[in-house]
Amino acid sequence: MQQKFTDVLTAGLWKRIPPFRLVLGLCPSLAVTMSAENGLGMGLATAFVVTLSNGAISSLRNVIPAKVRIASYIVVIATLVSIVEILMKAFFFPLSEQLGIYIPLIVVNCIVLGRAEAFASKNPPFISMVDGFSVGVGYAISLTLIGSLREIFGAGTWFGHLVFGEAFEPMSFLVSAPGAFMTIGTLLALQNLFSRWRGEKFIQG
Amino acid sequence: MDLVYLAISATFVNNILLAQYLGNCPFLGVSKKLETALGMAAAVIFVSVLAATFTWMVSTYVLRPYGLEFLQTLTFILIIASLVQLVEIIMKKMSRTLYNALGVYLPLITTNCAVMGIALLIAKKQLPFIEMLVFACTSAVGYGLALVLFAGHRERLQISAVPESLQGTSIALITAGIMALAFMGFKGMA
Amino acid sequence: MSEIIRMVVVLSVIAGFSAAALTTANIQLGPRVDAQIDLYVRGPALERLFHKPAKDVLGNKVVIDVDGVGIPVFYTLQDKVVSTLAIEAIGKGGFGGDLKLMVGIDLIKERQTGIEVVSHSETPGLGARIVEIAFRRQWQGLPIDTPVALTADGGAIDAISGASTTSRAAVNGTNSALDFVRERKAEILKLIAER
Amino acid sequence: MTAPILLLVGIAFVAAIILGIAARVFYVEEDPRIEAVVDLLPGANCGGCGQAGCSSAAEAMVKGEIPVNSCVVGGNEAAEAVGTFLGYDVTGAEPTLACATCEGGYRAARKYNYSGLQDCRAALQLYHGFIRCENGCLGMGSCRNACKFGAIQMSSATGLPVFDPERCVGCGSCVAACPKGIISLVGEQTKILHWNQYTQCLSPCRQRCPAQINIPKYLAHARKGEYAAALLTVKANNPLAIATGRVCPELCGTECRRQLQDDSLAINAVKRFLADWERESGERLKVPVAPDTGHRVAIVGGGPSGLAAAYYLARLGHRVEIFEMMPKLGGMPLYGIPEYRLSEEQYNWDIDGVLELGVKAHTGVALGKDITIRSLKAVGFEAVYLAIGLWHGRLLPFEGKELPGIYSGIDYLRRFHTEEEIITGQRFVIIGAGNVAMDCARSALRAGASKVILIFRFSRELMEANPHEITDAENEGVTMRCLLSPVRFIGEDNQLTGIEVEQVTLKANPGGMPDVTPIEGSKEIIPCDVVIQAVGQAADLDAIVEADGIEKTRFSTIDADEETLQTNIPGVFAGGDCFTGPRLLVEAVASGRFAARSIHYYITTGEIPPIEDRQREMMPPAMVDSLTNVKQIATRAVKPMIPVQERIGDFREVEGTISEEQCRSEAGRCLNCGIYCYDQDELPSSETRTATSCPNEPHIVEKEKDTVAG
Repeated sequence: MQQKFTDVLTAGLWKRIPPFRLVLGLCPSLAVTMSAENGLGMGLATAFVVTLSNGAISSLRNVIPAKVRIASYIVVIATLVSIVEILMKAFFFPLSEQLGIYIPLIVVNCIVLGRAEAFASKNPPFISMVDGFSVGVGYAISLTLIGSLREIFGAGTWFGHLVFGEAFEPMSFLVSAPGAFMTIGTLLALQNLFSRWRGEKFIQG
Repeated sequence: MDLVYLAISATFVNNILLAQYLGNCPFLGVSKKLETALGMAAAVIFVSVLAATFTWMVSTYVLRPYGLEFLQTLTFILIIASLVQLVEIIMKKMSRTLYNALGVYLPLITTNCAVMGIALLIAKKQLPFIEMLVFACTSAVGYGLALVLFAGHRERLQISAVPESLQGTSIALITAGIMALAFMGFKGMA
Repeated sequence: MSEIIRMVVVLSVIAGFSAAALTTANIQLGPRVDAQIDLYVRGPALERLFHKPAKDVLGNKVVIDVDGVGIPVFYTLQDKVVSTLAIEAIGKGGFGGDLKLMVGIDLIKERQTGIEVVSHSETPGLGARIVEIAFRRQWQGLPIDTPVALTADGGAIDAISGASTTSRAAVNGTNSALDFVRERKAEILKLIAER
Repeated sequence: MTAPILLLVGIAFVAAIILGIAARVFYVEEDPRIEAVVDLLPGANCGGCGQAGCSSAAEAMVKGEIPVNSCVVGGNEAAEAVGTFLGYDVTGAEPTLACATCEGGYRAARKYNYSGLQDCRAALQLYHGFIRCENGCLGMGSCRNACKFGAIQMSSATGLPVFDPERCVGCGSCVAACPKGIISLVGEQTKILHWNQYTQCLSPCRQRCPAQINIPKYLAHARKGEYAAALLTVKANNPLAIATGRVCPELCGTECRRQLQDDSLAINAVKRFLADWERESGERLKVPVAPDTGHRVAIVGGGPSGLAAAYYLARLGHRVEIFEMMPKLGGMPLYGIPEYRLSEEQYNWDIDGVLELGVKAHTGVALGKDITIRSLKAVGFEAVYLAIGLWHGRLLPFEGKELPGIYSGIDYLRRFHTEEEIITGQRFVIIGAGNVAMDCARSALRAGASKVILIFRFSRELMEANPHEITDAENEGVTMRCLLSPVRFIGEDNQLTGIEVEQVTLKANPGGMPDVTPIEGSKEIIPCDVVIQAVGQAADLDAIVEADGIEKTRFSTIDADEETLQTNIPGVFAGGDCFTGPRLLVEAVASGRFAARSIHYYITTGEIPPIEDRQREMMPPAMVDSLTNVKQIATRAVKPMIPVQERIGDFREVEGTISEEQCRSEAGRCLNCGIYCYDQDELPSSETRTATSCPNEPHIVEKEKDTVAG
């Protein structure tokens, strides 16, 4: 049990860290990572949803008939997402404006549904929540990383603070759409390189 | 004239995939072959219009008049999911050819953020009916366009000498970035 | 058949619970959300229009109902007389969608005090230049009884180069606000007086 | 509070009801395995796998179009679950592994130098690749790059892909990546069901062998001392290795490229060594058998064709029963081939090999008399294979034909293996010059005849028997008299005393046998007391035609479709001599496996798919006319033979088996040919002369581990 707990907890942080190991949830990774702050906010919102939805779905897993499995999961997830939406609006309004429709779109983020299906529907609530938490936090870390890179090099700031001083001419294409694709592409390549260097058998292609 | 602006804006300038980043998971998934990309594009257009119409109706005639906008996310996803599943079931039975060409992509669309995104954008912009139809259709066409163009690139990529670590999703994303760069050029049309 | 019934029941129950949870959340947090929207969305625009801190102005708000849509109107009082109004207006036909504007009107001088952009989704570098002061300054001091228009249409406003669509949307928004004030002035003042 | 709840409950309620009803009304029947796999997949429908959602991904996985680890959501857990499910599937699917057919590699001739993109698919765009051979591997490693499991390495020695069976999961991504289509997924079933195609790399010997044995491969194993693997390669196409190892006329050898400069390989001698190696070890090699499918097949005729069909059908998991009219299984090789060529004791090893797979045999049951096709079908056999052979020896309709002492060749030979009395005599005349005639002549000598004369109405060159049979017969004392035509049989007191013959001349007849013209006044009488006529065989089909309505040809053979062997009655197949007319043992074996293929498809799917690009004739590019850079090595694999003087009066096997050392050196002469290529001496032969093509065949790997290593 202890072993499994640690395994599950750490899995999301490296073994299946989205969106790199688990190439899922790319849309928000691309869309909202203009800055480290946005990335972190989005990541935490997703982490919140995935943790609670894993818990809820795991508790309900024996009640829900197979035919309406996905539909029920979607309803549960959508509810949680709506709550997050309201919470963000009430307490972090500027952030919620920045993230815009990507907050409600957490509903269709494959990570949430994916973890619900792959893990929560087969495991008891507590461990499912641990799994959701782990993957969610992993996702938040990734998004913050992507956001940081794009913000530092694309705008010369990090969480709004100047990094390079005034003289730095930021590569502003990084904060727009093309930069998003390229940053993640490059990070993915680095991760592949690392996996290859470590000699892992399964390489995500 | 406004409708033309709206159409151009939705298809090119604010391309739902390359500028709004919606629907990327299937974008990377089904763009490996031109054939699948075409099927997916057609399915997205079909479902987007259908889903947008239904969600628009619910949003305009139920949610907004009764002040239930906070239920928007929940109702939209529920409607889209059921609608897609229904269409799939019917299509599978009615026409196997149509199902193979189009229907197999339907489940993929349930969780496609592009479809949901279009519905949400329409609700946010509070477009009237005709504009809604044009917007939904042209956004989806923009998605299809990007998908098909990208599939062409990836077919070519398959036989290119790509460094080992960059192979697969990695190079695909970077290529998509370059395409997005090209689509940025459309912004000059504003 | 029993399978279908079970499906229906489970899905309905889950949906019911979800709706209940959401409604509760909405009732509890709704007012706070509204306050946040005023503070962050309209606040900056009001600050600039009224030259006062946002929290001083946000309280001075009345909502006028027009065809089922509530239009918020902010005001300042000078010696207990309503001096300036800020009306939220929708500038239809922007390139990336409608613009949300705040139109300032000095009731004493019967002049416009300027427009502020609350939110827009225009193209950066083109339509987005609508937020630049050089463009918006053109409104200051315009009369409130004649509609504004672009120079191309024989008016006084120079359009942003390369973004006449956006400019025209701003003009349209202004005109709708002016019409609104002209038609509803009595109603507005009455509501303010009631507070 | 109530309004939103009512709204959502309403939507959910309506949606669930519509979906529930629609799912029932519009229900579509599907492969149950697909649904099972869908359940194993996460069902997020994200599209990350490149398929259109989870159900089409499941369908593609079941069909083997995409690897089981395609699901990015499920990750390795889902991959393992699906893999386990599909791998050990109850409906009979079996794991398959990737395998390339090309033998070319570095030795393959090039059309031009290519220095473009290092990818096979790119290289193929330029004049269809730089390798001259259409079927040749380009060696750029697109398959290696496509493999997600690191199971493919490009061999630095040969330039060909090498598959690691431990890592290969049979996902098929390499198959999809290879633009030449030379990689395929091979499992035990596919090997049995496969027939040569023009798109394959086939050495000339492999093209010529009726049973399509992978000769270079078994020779490659043999020269490395991997006899188990070598023999299993033979058995993949021919279960009667002992019998063919002794009596096969080696058609393969006639195409061997070695004979362009020295002797063709003694391929059959190697095969005989391998077969005897197994028999002498006393322990039969295990062959993989598919799980029981429950399908029942009846085979009528326990000869080579029936045995081969039974063997392969049993290996495909079907329940097979053989019905044999003679008291023992074995057919013509048992009753028609004398002991000194193929002893019954030896042949039984082959027959037991078939029976040990669980095949049931009923002997002494004749079709048309004891059973009919209808009765077989009535007791639950889904398919019937008729391999009844040609048991009716033709007799010449001359004057005196009713005299005692005149027998057909089959009639004569059969008696050595039945309870019937053996025909004896002092002076024998044998009519005919086929293998049966030689067998009769040599048997007669052994059975005590003092004088055996063989008469033949054509010239010596036209004798049909295997050349070494003719020389052996002459060495043993058979008198050959060619250009003699029988006229009538002469008898006294109802006792044969001689045969009148006359000399003939031949006139060449383009496109057929020569015309025969008798020479006036050349008649003579050859005194004899037994005449054996080996002038042809036929099947006695009247009973079957009458009972079941099977159609026959004007040659009195069973009429069946060439491509499927199916007769006019669905589910009834015919093959072997009764379909083709008298042919070689190895051809009967081949038709047995071909019938097994048709029957397998017939009983499992209901239809028999045609073989695409089926190789029917020798492929012209394979017919090279000279060898370069090949050292001359004469064959040393001469079979030991017992001296002529010891043979007479003794039915011991005349030919012996070569030694292990001879076997390995003979196998070492193999040039490991492909369509164009062959091993040249300047190449590091120790490297290229290995069975590199596909070590990825499951049972071989297994065997090498536990048999060969020991």
